[in-house]
Amino acid sequence: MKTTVPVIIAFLSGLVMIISFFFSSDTGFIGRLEPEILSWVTIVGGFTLLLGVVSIVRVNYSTVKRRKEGWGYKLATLISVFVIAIPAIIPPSWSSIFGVRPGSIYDWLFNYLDAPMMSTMFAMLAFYIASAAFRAFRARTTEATLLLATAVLVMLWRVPIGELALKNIHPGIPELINTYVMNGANMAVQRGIIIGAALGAAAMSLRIMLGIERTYMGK
Amino acid sequence: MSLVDFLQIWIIAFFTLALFSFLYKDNPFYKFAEHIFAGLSAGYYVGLVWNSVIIQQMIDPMFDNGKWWLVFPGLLGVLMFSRFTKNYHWISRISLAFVMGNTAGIFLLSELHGKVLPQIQSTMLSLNMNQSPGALILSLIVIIGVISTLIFFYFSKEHKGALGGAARVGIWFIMISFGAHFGYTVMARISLLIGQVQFLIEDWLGSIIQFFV
Amino acid sequence: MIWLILAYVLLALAGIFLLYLTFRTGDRRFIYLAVAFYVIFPVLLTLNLPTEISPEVRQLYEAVEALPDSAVVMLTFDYYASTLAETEPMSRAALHHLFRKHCKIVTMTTIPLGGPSISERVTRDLAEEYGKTYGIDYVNLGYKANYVAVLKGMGSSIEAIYPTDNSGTPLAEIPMMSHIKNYQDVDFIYVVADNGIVDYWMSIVNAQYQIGVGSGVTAVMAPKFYAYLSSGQMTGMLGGMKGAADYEQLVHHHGTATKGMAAQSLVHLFIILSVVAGNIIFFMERKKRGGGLQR
Amino acid sequence: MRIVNILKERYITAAIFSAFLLIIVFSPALLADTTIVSDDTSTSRSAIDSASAVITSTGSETPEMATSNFRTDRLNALVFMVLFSIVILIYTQWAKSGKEMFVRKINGLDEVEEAVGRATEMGKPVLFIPGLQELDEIETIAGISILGRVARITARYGTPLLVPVRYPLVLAAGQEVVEQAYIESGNPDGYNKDMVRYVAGEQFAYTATVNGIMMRERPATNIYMGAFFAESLLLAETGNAAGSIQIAGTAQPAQLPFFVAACDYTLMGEELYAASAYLSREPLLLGGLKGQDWMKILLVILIIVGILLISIGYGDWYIALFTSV
Repeated sequence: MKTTVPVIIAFLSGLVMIISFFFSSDTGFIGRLEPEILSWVTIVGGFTLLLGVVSIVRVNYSTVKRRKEGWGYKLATLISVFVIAIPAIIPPSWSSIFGVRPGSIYDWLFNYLDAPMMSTMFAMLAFYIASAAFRAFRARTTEATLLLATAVLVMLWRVPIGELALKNIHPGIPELINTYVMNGANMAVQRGIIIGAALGAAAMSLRIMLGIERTYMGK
Repeated sequence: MSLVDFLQIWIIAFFTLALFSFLYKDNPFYKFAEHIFAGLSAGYYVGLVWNSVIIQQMIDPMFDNGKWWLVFPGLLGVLMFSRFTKNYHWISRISLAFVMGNTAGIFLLSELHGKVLPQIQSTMLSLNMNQSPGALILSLIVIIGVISTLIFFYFSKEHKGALGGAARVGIWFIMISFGAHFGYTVMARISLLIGQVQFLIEDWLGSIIQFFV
Repeated sequence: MIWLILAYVLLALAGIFLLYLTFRTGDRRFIYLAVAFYVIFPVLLTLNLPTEISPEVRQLYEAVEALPDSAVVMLTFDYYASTLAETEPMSRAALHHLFRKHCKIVTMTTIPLGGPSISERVTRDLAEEYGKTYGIDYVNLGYKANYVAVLKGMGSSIEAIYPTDNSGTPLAEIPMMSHIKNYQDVDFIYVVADNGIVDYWMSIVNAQYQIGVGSGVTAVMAPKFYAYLSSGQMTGMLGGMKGAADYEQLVHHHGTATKGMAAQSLVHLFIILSVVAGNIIFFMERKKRGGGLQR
Repeated sequence: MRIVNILKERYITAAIFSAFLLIIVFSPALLADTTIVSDDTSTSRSAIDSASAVITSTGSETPEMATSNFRTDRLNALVFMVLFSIVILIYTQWAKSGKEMFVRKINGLDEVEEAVGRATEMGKPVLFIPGLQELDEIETIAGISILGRVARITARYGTPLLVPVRYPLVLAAGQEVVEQAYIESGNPDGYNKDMVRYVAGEQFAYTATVNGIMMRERPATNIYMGAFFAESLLLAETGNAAGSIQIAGTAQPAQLPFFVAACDYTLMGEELYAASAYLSREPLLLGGLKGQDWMKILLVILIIVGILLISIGYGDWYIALFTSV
């Protein structure tokens, strides 16, 4: 019961998608069923987003309650969850600062706090890539040498000053890089990787549909 | 510049600098900003799901168009939360299985039909001699690259002899591709820093200058 | 000219000096300082360097150019706020191009964290500039969960997935959507993304519904998509900030990407310098140790 | 409940699945709406193209009829899917029944053993990171199964083991695997629940903490096996700075360059899955791997045949067989 029902549901819902693929779109029953089921999936999928919110509130609440180390910061997290969430679920008909439209508290908090912070977190990687280039990227083996040489070439090619320098050596170099490195060797390898990964993903999907693979159920 | 704009810019600047201060070393400002960030990101989902899923996809169609059956996906969604209970966590598997099964059904075909078929089709390039040498070389590079990469990731035989040679060629191709990846990625990382610096200099410093002038 | 060369020499010397300090003290913060310096310096000067337009960027531009006037284009905002610096210029350049061509634009997003807010902000900004009306010239569908189901579902009915637009107006009440029912009514899909979603625009939407898909992607992902460009599944690509800058040039609207290319140049050159310097040190040390590499 | 019990037998489910596929194959004949239109040889490149021409032409004339049509133009996808499914299922079945299956030794695996040995000599810990994804990701599963192997070696030598994780489910699975390894190696007292610990949920908070661990505890060996994203560089660079031996494995192509450059050994892409199948001998992993290998060889042969045919100028019909619509 605890695993059989989910397995049957997974099988049937996957089946509908496969059948609908092989019949032209408005095929009677299946044609009407498919969009309906997909809209259900998007609804259920929406709820999974809330699981993370529940987890974060639970974890932080227990830290704050027990006054564990750093509970002040966790309290800040908890407060910010509610500060952005509560105005968002109040209907905007009360006041334009509620809801999620432009001009609401929700939109303001996202655009002026969350978004810049997200950008900053990733912007720090620029510093790390430079220090890694200096300290970690060594031509230890033939393979690493090949990697570094291509990397340097591509770096030059991607920026205006570098492109100019390459062109000064020979005007055809940038085009050669584009044709034989990016669209040649690189493309071929990416294609090989895409084919391999697609076979892997398809095999995984097959196993999920047939209930052979149940890791997602915590098994 | 109005006072509101001015304050907004300063708030962004404060949090940006607080996070950047981590580069020097870990400090309370960084920690504070990081925790606010975590909270806001989580809270954002509540507003999103409430409006775009619960209201727009369920409540509105149910009451305006009489689609009462949308209760069922809502129920499936709520059942997800049973995973936080001790004895009934298995119920959440039903909802999960519904989503996973659908996705698997779409993937099984889209990966084979939308990726493998077109990709192998476009690898079947002509090696006919009556094309330009440039095109012929490119075709050769692509064919050898794809086949040797596939062989490198073939695990059912030892890489010895001809197979070993092909795998060796494969690894060289792979390294060139990784080099291209690395060279390209540098640009991605720097772009993000440029974005933040553009803000700090143009908006934030600009606001200070405007304030005094 | 002489001043320019002198400036480069000075910049290079500064970089070498900071690398030397890093090597001596082992403190990587000197490198951070160098990176900050090379980014801030060009941003202060606002240099505009011309770039050679990449062929895949031109391909996308021409694909959009070839669309009939008032064609329906779906523009996606599949990116998080973390990569705004790379992707927002692409969206903006695309909107300049599409609005100028009087295309009907349908925007959507598959990103839960921020997608709807970003698409709302950017499209409204540009629509104002071109005097376009919401609901007649462009529509923002917003976000729905589970991108696989969203991409597949819009093939049979957009309304099944998006009963309303982002702000809650039923699609039936939006004039522009009256003749846009599913992918068959869409002429081109312009994906701007910072994650693997682009793969599914190819493997589900392009493969099963035969609509042209062009993309603007971050530089991290661009190398992979040469495979789709070459198989004809993808019609043109903007790769990273360089791609965005090229597109800005093509639509004659210099935005933040074009401005950023000067800083990009300097930091790229510095990183190349770091790789070279690091390897010189490596080989010198190895020689000192007697050629042994075994560790 | 009877039906449920029958369906429990997965192979019966598989059989039903195959039967269904067969029905689809024959359904064009059963439905029989499709009238065969004579081949317009001047324009159509191939049989497949003309088949799609049938669909479109009937579609434009009689839409009602076309609506119940089987997509004959997608027959190639159907054949491919059926073949693929059969191959994967057969290999999985063989693996389950204990049939001997050869998987070549993955080069990096010896290195893992050696690197753990070095940590033992130096009396320093081994750091293992099973990636930054949830347990439903196949890369994480592969990482966890390699963790089991590593834990067995550290249990044997009594080397300290550190496993910081990002998700609760990975935490539970990791603890179970490590404990099992210590018990099986006859060193149950060596196991400590804090070996596998939850660090933080947010990507960069997690990375910052792990970097802190690297600098403080100075592990002699860092092993990264699983799904990694932008943090790959931060981890590998910090580990490099701390002077650790590093072995990495991930299937994220965008992150591999950083691991290849900064680590001493890297398992690339599918090598990660192969390594975990090799080590665990888990039938599911092994069967999938062998089945995919079989498909790869088939694809290589198909490609070569295509190249030969097109080079001598008789390949158009063949290439058209692979058109996806």
